[in-house]
Amino acid sequence: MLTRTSTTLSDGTRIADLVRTETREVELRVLSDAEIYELEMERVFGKTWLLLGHASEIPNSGDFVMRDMGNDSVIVARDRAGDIHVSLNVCAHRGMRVCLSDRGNTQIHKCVYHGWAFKPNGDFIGSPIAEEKMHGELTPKSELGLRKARVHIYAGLIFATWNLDGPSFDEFLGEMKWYYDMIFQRTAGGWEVLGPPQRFMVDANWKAAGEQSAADGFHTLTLHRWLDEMFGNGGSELTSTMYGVEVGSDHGHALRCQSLSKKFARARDFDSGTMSVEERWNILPAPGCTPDMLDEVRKNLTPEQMEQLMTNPPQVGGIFPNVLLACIYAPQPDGRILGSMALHTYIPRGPDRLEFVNWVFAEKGTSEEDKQTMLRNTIFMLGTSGLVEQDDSDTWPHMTASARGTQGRKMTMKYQAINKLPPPANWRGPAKAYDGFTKDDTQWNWWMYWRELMSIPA
Amino acid sequence: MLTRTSTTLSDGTRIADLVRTETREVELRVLSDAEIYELEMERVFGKTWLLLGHASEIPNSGDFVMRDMGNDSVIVARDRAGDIHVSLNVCAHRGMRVCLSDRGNTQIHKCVYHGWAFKPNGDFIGSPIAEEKMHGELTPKSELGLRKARVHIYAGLIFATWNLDGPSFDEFLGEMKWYYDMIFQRTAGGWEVLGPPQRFMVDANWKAAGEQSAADGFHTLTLHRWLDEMFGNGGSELTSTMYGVEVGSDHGHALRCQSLSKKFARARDFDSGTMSVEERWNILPAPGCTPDMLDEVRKNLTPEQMEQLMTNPPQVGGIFPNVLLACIYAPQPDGRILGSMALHTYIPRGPDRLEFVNWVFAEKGTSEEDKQTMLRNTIFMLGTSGLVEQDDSDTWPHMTASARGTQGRKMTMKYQAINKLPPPANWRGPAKAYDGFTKDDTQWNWWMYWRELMSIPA
Amino acid sequence: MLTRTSTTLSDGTRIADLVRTETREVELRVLSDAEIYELEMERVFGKTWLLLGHASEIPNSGDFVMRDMGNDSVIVARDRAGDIHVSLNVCAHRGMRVCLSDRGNTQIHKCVYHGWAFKPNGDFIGSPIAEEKMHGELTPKSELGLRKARVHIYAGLIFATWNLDGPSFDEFLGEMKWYYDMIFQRTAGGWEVLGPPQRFMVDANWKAAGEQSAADGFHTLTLHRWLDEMFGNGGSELTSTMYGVEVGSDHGHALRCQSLSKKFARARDFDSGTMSVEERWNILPAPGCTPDMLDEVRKNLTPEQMEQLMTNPPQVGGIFPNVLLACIYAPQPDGRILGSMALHTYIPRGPDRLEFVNWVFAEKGTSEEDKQTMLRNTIFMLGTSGLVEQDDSDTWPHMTASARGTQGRKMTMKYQAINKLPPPANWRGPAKAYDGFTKDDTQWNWWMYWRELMSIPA
Amino acid sequence: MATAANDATETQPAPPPRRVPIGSPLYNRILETYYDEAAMLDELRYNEWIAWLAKDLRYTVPQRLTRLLADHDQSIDRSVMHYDEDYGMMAARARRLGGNSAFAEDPPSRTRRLITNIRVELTGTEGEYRVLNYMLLTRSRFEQTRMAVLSGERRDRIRDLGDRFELVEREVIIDQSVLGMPNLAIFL
Amino acid sequence: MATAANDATETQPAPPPRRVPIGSPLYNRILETYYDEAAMLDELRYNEWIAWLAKDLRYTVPQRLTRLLADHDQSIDRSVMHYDEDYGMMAARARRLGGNSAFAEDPPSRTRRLITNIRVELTGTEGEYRVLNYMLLTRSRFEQTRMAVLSGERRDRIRDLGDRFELVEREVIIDQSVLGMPNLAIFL
Amino acid sequence: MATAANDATETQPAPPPRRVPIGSPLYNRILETYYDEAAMLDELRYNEWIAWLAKDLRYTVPQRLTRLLADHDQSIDRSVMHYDEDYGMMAARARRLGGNSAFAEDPPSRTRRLITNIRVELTGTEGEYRVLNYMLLTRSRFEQTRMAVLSGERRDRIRDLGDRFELVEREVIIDQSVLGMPNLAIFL
Ligand code: FES
Ligand code: FES
Ligand code: FES
Ligand SMILES: [Fe+3]
Ligand SMILES: [Fe+3]
Ligand SMILES: [Fe+3]
Repeated sequence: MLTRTSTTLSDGTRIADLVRTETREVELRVLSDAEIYELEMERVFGKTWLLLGHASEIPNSGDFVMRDMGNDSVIVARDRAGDIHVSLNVCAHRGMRVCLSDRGNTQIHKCVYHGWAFKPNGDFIGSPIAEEKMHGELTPKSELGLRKARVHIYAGLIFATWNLDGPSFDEFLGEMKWYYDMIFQRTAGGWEVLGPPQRFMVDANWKAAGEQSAADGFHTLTLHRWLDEMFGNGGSELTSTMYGVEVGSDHGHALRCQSLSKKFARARDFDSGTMSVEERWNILPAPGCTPDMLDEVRKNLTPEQMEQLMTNPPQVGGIFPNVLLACIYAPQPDGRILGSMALHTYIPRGPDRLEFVNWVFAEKGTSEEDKQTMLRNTIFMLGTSGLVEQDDSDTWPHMTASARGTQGRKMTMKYQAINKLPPPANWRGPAKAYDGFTKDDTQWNWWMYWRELMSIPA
Repeated sequence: MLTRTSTTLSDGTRIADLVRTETREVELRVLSDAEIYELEMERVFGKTWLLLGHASEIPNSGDFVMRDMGNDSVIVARDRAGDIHVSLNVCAHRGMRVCLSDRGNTQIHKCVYHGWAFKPNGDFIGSPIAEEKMHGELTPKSELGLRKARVHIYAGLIFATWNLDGPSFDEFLGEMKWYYDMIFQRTAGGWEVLGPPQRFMVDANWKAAGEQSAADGFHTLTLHRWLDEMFGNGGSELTSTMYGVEVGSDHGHALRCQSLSKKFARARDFDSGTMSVEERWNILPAPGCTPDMLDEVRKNLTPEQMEQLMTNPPQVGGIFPNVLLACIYAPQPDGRILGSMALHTYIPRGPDRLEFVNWVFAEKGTSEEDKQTMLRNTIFMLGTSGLVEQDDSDTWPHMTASARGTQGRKMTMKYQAINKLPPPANWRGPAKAYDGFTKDDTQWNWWMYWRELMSIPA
Repeated sequence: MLTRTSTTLSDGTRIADLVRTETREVELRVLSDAEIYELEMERVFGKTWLLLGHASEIPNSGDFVMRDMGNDSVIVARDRAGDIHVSLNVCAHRGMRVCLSDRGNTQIHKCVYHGWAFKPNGDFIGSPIAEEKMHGELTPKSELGLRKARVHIYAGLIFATWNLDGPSFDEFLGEMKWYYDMIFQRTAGGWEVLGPPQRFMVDANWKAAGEQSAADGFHTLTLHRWLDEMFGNGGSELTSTMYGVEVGSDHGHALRCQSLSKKFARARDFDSGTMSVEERWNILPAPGCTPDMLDEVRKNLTPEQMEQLMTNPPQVGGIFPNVLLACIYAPQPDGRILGSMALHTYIPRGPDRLEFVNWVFAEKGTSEEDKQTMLRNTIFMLGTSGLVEQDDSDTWPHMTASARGTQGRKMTMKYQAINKLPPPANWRGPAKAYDGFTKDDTQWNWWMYWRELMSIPA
Repeated sequence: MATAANDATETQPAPPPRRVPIGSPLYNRILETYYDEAAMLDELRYNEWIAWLAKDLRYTVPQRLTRLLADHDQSIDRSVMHYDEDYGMMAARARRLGGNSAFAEDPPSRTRRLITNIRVELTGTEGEYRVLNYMLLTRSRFEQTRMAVLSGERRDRIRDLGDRFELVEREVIIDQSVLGMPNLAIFL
Repeated sequence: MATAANDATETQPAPPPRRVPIGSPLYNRILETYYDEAAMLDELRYNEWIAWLAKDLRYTVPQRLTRLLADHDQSIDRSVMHYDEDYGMMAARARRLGGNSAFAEDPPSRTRRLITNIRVELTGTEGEYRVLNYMLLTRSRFEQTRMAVLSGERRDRIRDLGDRFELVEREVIIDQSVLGMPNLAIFL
Repeated sequence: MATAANDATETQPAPPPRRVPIGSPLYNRILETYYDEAAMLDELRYNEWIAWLAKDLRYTVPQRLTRLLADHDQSIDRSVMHYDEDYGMMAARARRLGGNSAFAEDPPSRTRRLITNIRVELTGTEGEYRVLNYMLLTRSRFEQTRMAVLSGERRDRIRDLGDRFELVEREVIIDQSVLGMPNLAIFL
């Protein structure tokens, strides 16, 4: 076991050396090593902002869901004032799990062991037989509540962190917020969750999924080549989706932007520079939006974002460390293009297990019928039975198994496909933008941030 | 891995600091930490007296049962002289488990691997093809036996320890023996086991159960509140059972004594000070006893113990580190009160698993019919399907899971409900006696002794 | 975790002290300790030659089988030139398992994740969309292949090692090769595998099986005494098989040679010194051979080996660290004696798990019908359902469980039955030969070599 | 220790009991009853389940001991059992489970009782049948991803009430000597 | 969040549906159909399996939530499900699995679907039957020595086509709130 | 290496065999036989079990290999099998198990063989039937709290002797490529 200030592993390896900056390699042992895993729980999951769900899951006072921050269970609850709180689901008395159900509604979270009671915000209410003061007098009541995490609601998404004095959520997103806003904040209503997330267990290290979420576009060509066999016409389709612009940041966030003109016949001329935003919007509004929403969207986005949205909108990517997001355009028989969105988190459950959590979203105000269509489209492709992602979840365990081998763990993961093109022409957005064929840069940025966090003594 | 003399964990934490004496808190990590668990196997289970069963389980020469001392299997066997021996169930030759069945009768424990044979007392008999001396000549035959534990039979209960030169069993019980004698030694015949113990596995650290056995009276009010809902009349009953006298010692042993006058209508006046022992005994003899046994009991107990038994007898509690005992009064339609007793041990099976072993006892000489009644009453409440204890065994795993969390393990268990009442008036017994509403003192003593043992290099 | 140069365990124990040379004892903890296990993966399985299969399993160009070297998966494949190669089954790109099926035929091993492709010899072919150079330019293509092990084919048996500069395979076998040649190299055709090996999982440390393979003859008398009860006449038969000559070497290899004259009535006079090799061969040819093959065998063996083969041929034994071999003579109704051979490897799957791999062989050229007879005879006795070995595989887990106990792990395995007879008279072979009743010497040699390897910093 | 409760269950020298043939109307009715019973328990319909218990019920779950083959008749132990109940006790248990504070099963486990290998025999008593059946119980609590699995044989006696049956006797022979669950708060 | 999709499945105050008796010719034909179906899936005969799906099929696998007993009716959630398919989607899935690059199942899992506790009821529609059945699915991939085990109830509606049946509706109530497999690339 | 022993078991272009309908008297008798067989093995009544084996028995347990879908017909390997026995060998095995020193099963495992999905077909031979059935085997030894679970299909041929059947052929297709038990000292 390492001390909290270690910068080397107990076999003498410098943690920073696990990521070899000169050759852009990462030692495979990071996918299996128990010591590294424990450090990650402190230095990554104990420090960064973590996605826990969406405000629409707990719309009413007293509503709660039970979620996980790293390997800790937390209660995500809404209080009478409408504020959302995140509390460690560990009774301040003797450590019993206070909340035992996946979701529900209560103003009093009462521990079944000895009856200590807590508010939705985690505050201690009291213990049974008040006159006996079974909570004693050594610790003031104000300190007997559940441990509270720092919360930030971003576009309805509930993020929390144990890092009370660390960077703000906006600092955390950094320049990338410009792009995320385009997805999450474009409408006044925002997204709403369509139901409790799918959950399933994968025998793999969380980083096998995590590093992929940092915009690994290349694997689609091989691992998901059925897409081409089933929907394409001989291989050219998938290859064309390899092109686009990847954006990433020093914080490991990443997104892939894809050209609408290449993806949709009707948007063929969007890049010509001759069409107004209005013209384009009427032909192809943002997914989940209807033509009449243009003004609303314009209110929420800058002209540059608007232009970006109508040419190269971000489609898929991740938020460091363990979030994947995927926007889905679903063309309908009536010519409309419905849009849904899926968010995943990969919850670490040990060095070689992760829990895959999959939320599906629709823009608020979407008709019930359209919601159902989008939902079915989405789970057809993503999550438990999703035709795309069932291949991914069978892959990560093999990588993890390789990393358990004594020789295998000495091998490396390589990120040597480097984008050498000039930045995309007339690019409107901030952060690092990589043009052309999908390369390894954004994934490499992901590892570099992991390295940075892991090298900082807690 | 720590050396045998470590007083700090490998992350630098002083073991003694895990138990915070100033605020009466225990770090939750003690319920999940693998290093602490390994130390416990040496410093707690390798050092203290451990309960293995009862002499009535192996009444005849050659009878044996296979049991566990910490994480080691042992053979508990009776030899021709009638003495009971405890031997490590590990063949001196190559480490094969010698005894493979839960119980049986044999004068020769023969290892199935290469045929080395041992006596019920563990002594080496020989190996096949004697003339070939397959056991060699480097080690004398006298040293080729199974490793022997030190044994003490207390009121038929079989205790053993690996600490050959440590405290005697009586020193181990210390002042608390005065109370235990009242339960275990009051009759000439003593208790007898009604059958092999129930055994089942709980995914929890053994201390989650262990600390509770040190007389956690308070949890009954909440976790077992069904008792009130089903048998009580609105909550007052259970609360009243919270009152009594808890006795405990520096060695972590603990018992809860309950007033007969409060528990039984017919004993309403027992505390009045006006009734003789005889009068009271005739109204309500000790559980398992009949009125005619008064003289016998008087022979075994001092007048002070006798008085205690007729006013505030000990009813439930534990013996450090992993024994729980519960006395059960079962009023019968014919007015008699049958008494049975259950003893549990919580066998450590890893940092997050314990095996629950549950023996049921009746006073020797009880009629077969009464035994059956008592037995059914007992397993209705305790053990595998026991309505009370099924709630406990579903609780401990949650505490253990909390302690696995990276944030959770930093939380503490609190024992801050401190008894401030003066010692009970006219208390006859030794040790520390705490009057009134159940508090945390005896459990805290349990942890302090755990701390003491864990801080001593092996 | 230990550094690669440690010569002590982290609790301060000198690794060399685990094997106590003065008293010929081995600490039982070696069967359960996770730290020792990890060291073994480097210092034993990372250093010695390991058996992976037989050339007859992959007769054609492109044929491959997936096998294990220690805890690493490898691809064993034949290239167009007919050469056999062993490559680490870990993709050079991101560590995915490249080969996913137990066997097959392909000239291109293509990773399903991103499509990197490799030749049967492990060389890198390329990655999809060649013009994008997705494998980058930081590492030359010549270094992007799968990691290659050093291969040696001995009598068709495929051995490999990660120790590229270590001893040659012949040095590894050393003097013992003289005996192995008698089994493996006596005919021109050699042995051929009868099918894919049986595989099953045993909850035991690999060394529980490994040390037994170093010619533990003694256990048969007790653990396999059913042989006597079913086939013998009162115990004398099995005891007689305890006599023979055990040969062993400093490298832990071991074989038991058994006298033909004692085993077969028809060979009663083979030791008389009066019969020529021809005479004896016609009465009892080597197992798997027919009388007409004498000249062929004579061509492959020296006269001394020939003489040995006709008097005391090696029958059962092991190759360090994890191979067991057993020759089976199966007398037929028509008077012929069919001979088959089984080889096992015990693959380490964690400190307390091993995978038992069992190949069955016949001499090439054996008729299909005879092969089937031999095969059925063999699996009747050995492997998954083998009447002999099912007892062994139920024994090793108990030893491993003993070694997990805190007291149990302090016990020792003893090898104190020392052969004191003079070397066998007129012995023709090299290495150490121990005459008479089976003793512990060869097993002790096995441990001494384990000790030697484990004491060398990697 | 009381050992009289042990007995040899595997070898009965008694004349073979007469079988209720598979496919007979009686057998088929019993099969329906057993499938319905499993659904009651798996769906927490405790009131319905209690209604199928006879007032003179005996419900037991003996312990299993690991014994040498020579002592195999001692491998089922009927002294201290996991369950040893009459009708009233079972009803009380069910009442508790349906209440507000049976925390051992609140939240409830997700269970499934797969019933197979059902064999029916006549008993000495008119209208009462012995029903031997295998049960595979699966149980999942909270976020557990490895389901607890318990197999066993239920040796029942049921009584034909004309329009339905009732359970008079159940003995469940479970296949573990150390039960792999933290409790038997559920019924077998 | 859409909560209308939750419902109370355990307590139906409706009049009890009429049962198709065990042992009746209809029941027996259905039993054969179910055993044959299991074999099709376990032997990867996807084309045959697709042939038994009705063109108006609805195939769903709801989520299970851990809820307090008081909210037990919310323990089955039919909003975001694990599967929610029509005939075309299932056919596309099967086509993919039979192709060359469905890596989630290539090499294929070794599976076994043990079908028990089959109960059949009439529906309001002539020739359509409700078939409740328990399934124990075992799944082993690669060198796994601990098989993945999943139990559940399939609540089906089938249609009698005279010479065979077709599956019109299937809802699979699985017994885990966190599925213990890396995917449901196989059909339940 | 001998590869001729591999074959394609999943796809048989032959005309479909005629089925013995579920619910027919013959099917029901067979069902009884299979339930009784399971009980014999689970209760260690080896003599009775041997009595149901035909003198011309062939009893095999092939290996399973993990192969790509394209090579799925090679996933059952009948060269080196886990069991490949005739009557005499099975009888010898049973004799050993019933003796005093078959330590692999002394103390005996607690086992349960749940038999489901039984389908019966006519064979070309009068009075002989093909019986396909699924088996879930559970096995618990010593204090193990996680039961070993093995599923598979038994592909049998049985012969009607009038008052009883005998087992002429059994091939057990197990669902693991690396068997998760330390031996197959028990019969499937
Ligand atoms: S642990 Fe929560 S009240 Fe005691
Ligand atoms: S291990 Fe017990 S006799 Fe050899
Ligand atoms: S991991 Fe093999 S190609 Fe990427
Ligand atoms: Fe993907
Ligand atoms: Fe309690
Ligand atoms: Fe052996």
